[in-house]
Amino acid sequence: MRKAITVVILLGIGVLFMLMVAEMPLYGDPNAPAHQGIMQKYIADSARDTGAINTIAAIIIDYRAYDTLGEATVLFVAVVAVTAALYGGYEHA
Amino acid sequence: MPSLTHAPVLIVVVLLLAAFVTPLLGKRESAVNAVFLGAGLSAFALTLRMTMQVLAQGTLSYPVGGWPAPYGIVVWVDVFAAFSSLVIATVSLIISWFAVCGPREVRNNSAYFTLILLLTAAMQGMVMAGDLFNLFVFIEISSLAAIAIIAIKGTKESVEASFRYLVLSALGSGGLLFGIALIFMITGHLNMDYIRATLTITATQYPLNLLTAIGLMVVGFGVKAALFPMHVWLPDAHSNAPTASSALLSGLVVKVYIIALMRIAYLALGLEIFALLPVRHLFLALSTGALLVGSVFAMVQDNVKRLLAFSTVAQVGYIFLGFGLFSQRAIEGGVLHILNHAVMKSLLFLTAGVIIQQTGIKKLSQFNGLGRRMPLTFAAFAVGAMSMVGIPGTAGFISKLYLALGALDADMMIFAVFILISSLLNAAYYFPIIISAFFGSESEVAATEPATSVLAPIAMLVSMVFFFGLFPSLMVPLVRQTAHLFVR
Amino acid sequence: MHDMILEMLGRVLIPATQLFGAYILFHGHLSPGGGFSGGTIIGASFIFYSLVYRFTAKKHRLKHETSLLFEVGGALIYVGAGLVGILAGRHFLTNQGVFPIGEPGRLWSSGMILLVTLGIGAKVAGTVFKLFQELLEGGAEPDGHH
Amino acid sequence: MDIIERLWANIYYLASVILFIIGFHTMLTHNNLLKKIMGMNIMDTSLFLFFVAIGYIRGGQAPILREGVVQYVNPVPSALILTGIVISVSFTAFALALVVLLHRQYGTIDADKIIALRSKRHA
Repeated sequence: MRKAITVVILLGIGVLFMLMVAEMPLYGDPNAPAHQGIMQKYIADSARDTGAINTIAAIIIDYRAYDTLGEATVLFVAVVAVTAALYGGYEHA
Repeated sequence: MPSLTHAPVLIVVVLLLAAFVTPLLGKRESAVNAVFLGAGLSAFALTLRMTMQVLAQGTLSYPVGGWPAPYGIVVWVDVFAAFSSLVIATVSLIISWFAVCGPREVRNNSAYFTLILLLTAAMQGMVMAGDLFNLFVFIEISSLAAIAIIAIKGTKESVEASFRYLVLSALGSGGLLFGIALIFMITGHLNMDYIRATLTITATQYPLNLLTAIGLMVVGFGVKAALFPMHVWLPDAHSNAPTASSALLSGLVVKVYIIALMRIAYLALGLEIFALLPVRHLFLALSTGALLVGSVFAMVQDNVKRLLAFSTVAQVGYIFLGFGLFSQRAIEGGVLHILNHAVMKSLLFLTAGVIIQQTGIKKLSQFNGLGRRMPLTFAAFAVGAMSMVGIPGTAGFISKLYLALGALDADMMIFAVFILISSLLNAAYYFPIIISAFFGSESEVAATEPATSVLAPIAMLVSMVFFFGLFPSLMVPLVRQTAHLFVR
Repeated sequence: MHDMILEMLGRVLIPATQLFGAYILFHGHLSPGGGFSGGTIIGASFIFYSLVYRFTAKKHRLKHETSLLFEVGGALIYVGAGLVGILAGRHFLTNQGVFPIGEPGRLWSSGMILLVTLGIGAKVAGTVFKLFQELLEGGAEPDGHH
Repeated sequence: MDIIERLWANIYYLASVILFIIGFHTMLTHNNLLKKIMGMNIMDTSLFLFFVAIGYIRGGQAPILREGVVQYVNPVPSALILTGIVISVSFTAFALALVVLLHRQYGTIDADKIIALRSKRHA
């Protein structure tokens, strides 16, 4: 019974997602909205603005460096959390 | 002074720096406590100053890294953000104070305080984020830290509850990230202002994508904010955590996700889209369910912390109800309830923690007569309970009044009735506790009042309950302007 | 326990892995890679080191404090680099105009990006190793270690 | 059939959506806690695939700036994914630590058995 309900729900989500995929902008289309927004400036200016020719590095550590600080913090949380959960803290160190 | 214009990031950075430094201090407890409280205090001072500035000058926008709006990350502090940030800073400071002075429940305070600092930093960053992905990063930090401060207690129940919380929270995060990906796909922007501007053009082209994105986000935030019926993880998680964690989780963490969701609604999607979709009606239906189910389940609990946790489910319903009714006064009530519930639920959890610590009793049925042994603690508990019920003169009354008036404004009398019913249910489970504690038969438990240093933060919260109940006008400018963000 | 083959392999592979990780770290702004990937590779070399010596010889054991220092040091470098921007009268985490950007394409270029990449590398290496260590030792019953 | 053609053109999106549902299903229905964690990872990975697929532009090269390249792919999703991966790693590590703890305390990693053990203790 529970299995049947799960299957029905998942099928429903699947059909919804499939219709959604059919509606999405086509894969690889240069005119898709995702490529019209902020991307052009990053490609054009990142070397001049940041001195990095790896655009991704320029984005993660310059344009969006605040995100990456958060990312480093997530790792820090994970370490503190794992240590705290397994030992109740750093005391064993 | 340069530092004041940098307040929006400095608040987060100060807390993060303290969190990074704390593990280095190791076992030097007084140093750890000093860093912990010092960071909380400075964050509070910065927040206060920033709120004044927002009230005087209007919205602050801070481009991190100096990159202007669509290219860099912008921290966007409007009145709602300033209000939320002030609530977080105030309540978390008092809870931190309790965590330092109160009974020790965690083997290692240094790791515990680090996690609390990280959690507070993430919440501050979340309510001020002006960028969709930046918001997501802070949500993840806070989710992980929130789970960790439950698991740190180390009992079987707390570990199991935190694992269940982790699984559901990860599901919510998945939904959120999917939603963000869909929105990026159809707009090409991450800055909320620019998303809104682009959506006015592309929304008609990709309606199903947008709809799914909104649905995924509502579910994602709903799981994290314990919106009925996605609240199943909350009672176990909140009732098995250490006292200070319970207060933080019920008082602040759950609400921060509501704030984030509402900020996405008016900043990133725009109120036009929000009004077009049946999201409001969904909120109304679910919050009514939360009000009734939370209250009814709270009535049948015998464990005091579980009762408080179920009551949180109901109170989350009040806040969603305010946004669902969507009239000026209803939103003011919902926003005020974020503050009031944070204060009174922290008060209740802290006093409950003190009672459990002093007597070893968790069961309500064994509370009779304890009130005469610990009059101060139980008086504080009674104040929190009265505020929950909505007795005039306490903070809880004000927000419920605004919500009820807002329901009338929106021509939905029925919800005013629901608020009344829920308040009566609250009375039905809070008053018997107090009555039996003070007037019940003599208890055989040898219970004494805790030390004054433990009672001090609790007294602070009690005074805040009365203060916001008697002088609600203090918060009015912030709350009214916040409501104007939604209803123009 | 001492495993000859593992140890000989380790002698060759560990420095090679570390060198490769350092290369990825230092070229983060020039080629695919950066702090997270480079840090993970260096962290993997620490893990390999632990596996080779199997936690037996106490003198070979990397201390918990060491990985903690890596962690915190990396994070502090990041926040510090951000605060330099504020002290210079600009915004938090400003690169352009605060740090010397240099000529794009050279190794010593891109100012803050290189500095922060190194910080992240240290942090991630510390994290990866510490997570491994905690999960491995936490799995056994606490034997009153240290 | 237009819809089939569009689905075929968007096959990477479709694949990631299917992976998402598989992960979702694994996470909710499996009793083994480790399988739940695997489901979590499948779900996250599907989102990474989705993001990277959004960023692709036909004929585009990796966004390392150099002479003679006309079209680069969109670097933004790749940058975001890095964050996503790190978050996923952190969640997985913490979840594994909790499983270690649960195994130490209950002696099993089966969710049903844990619940049964817990209710027996309460009774």
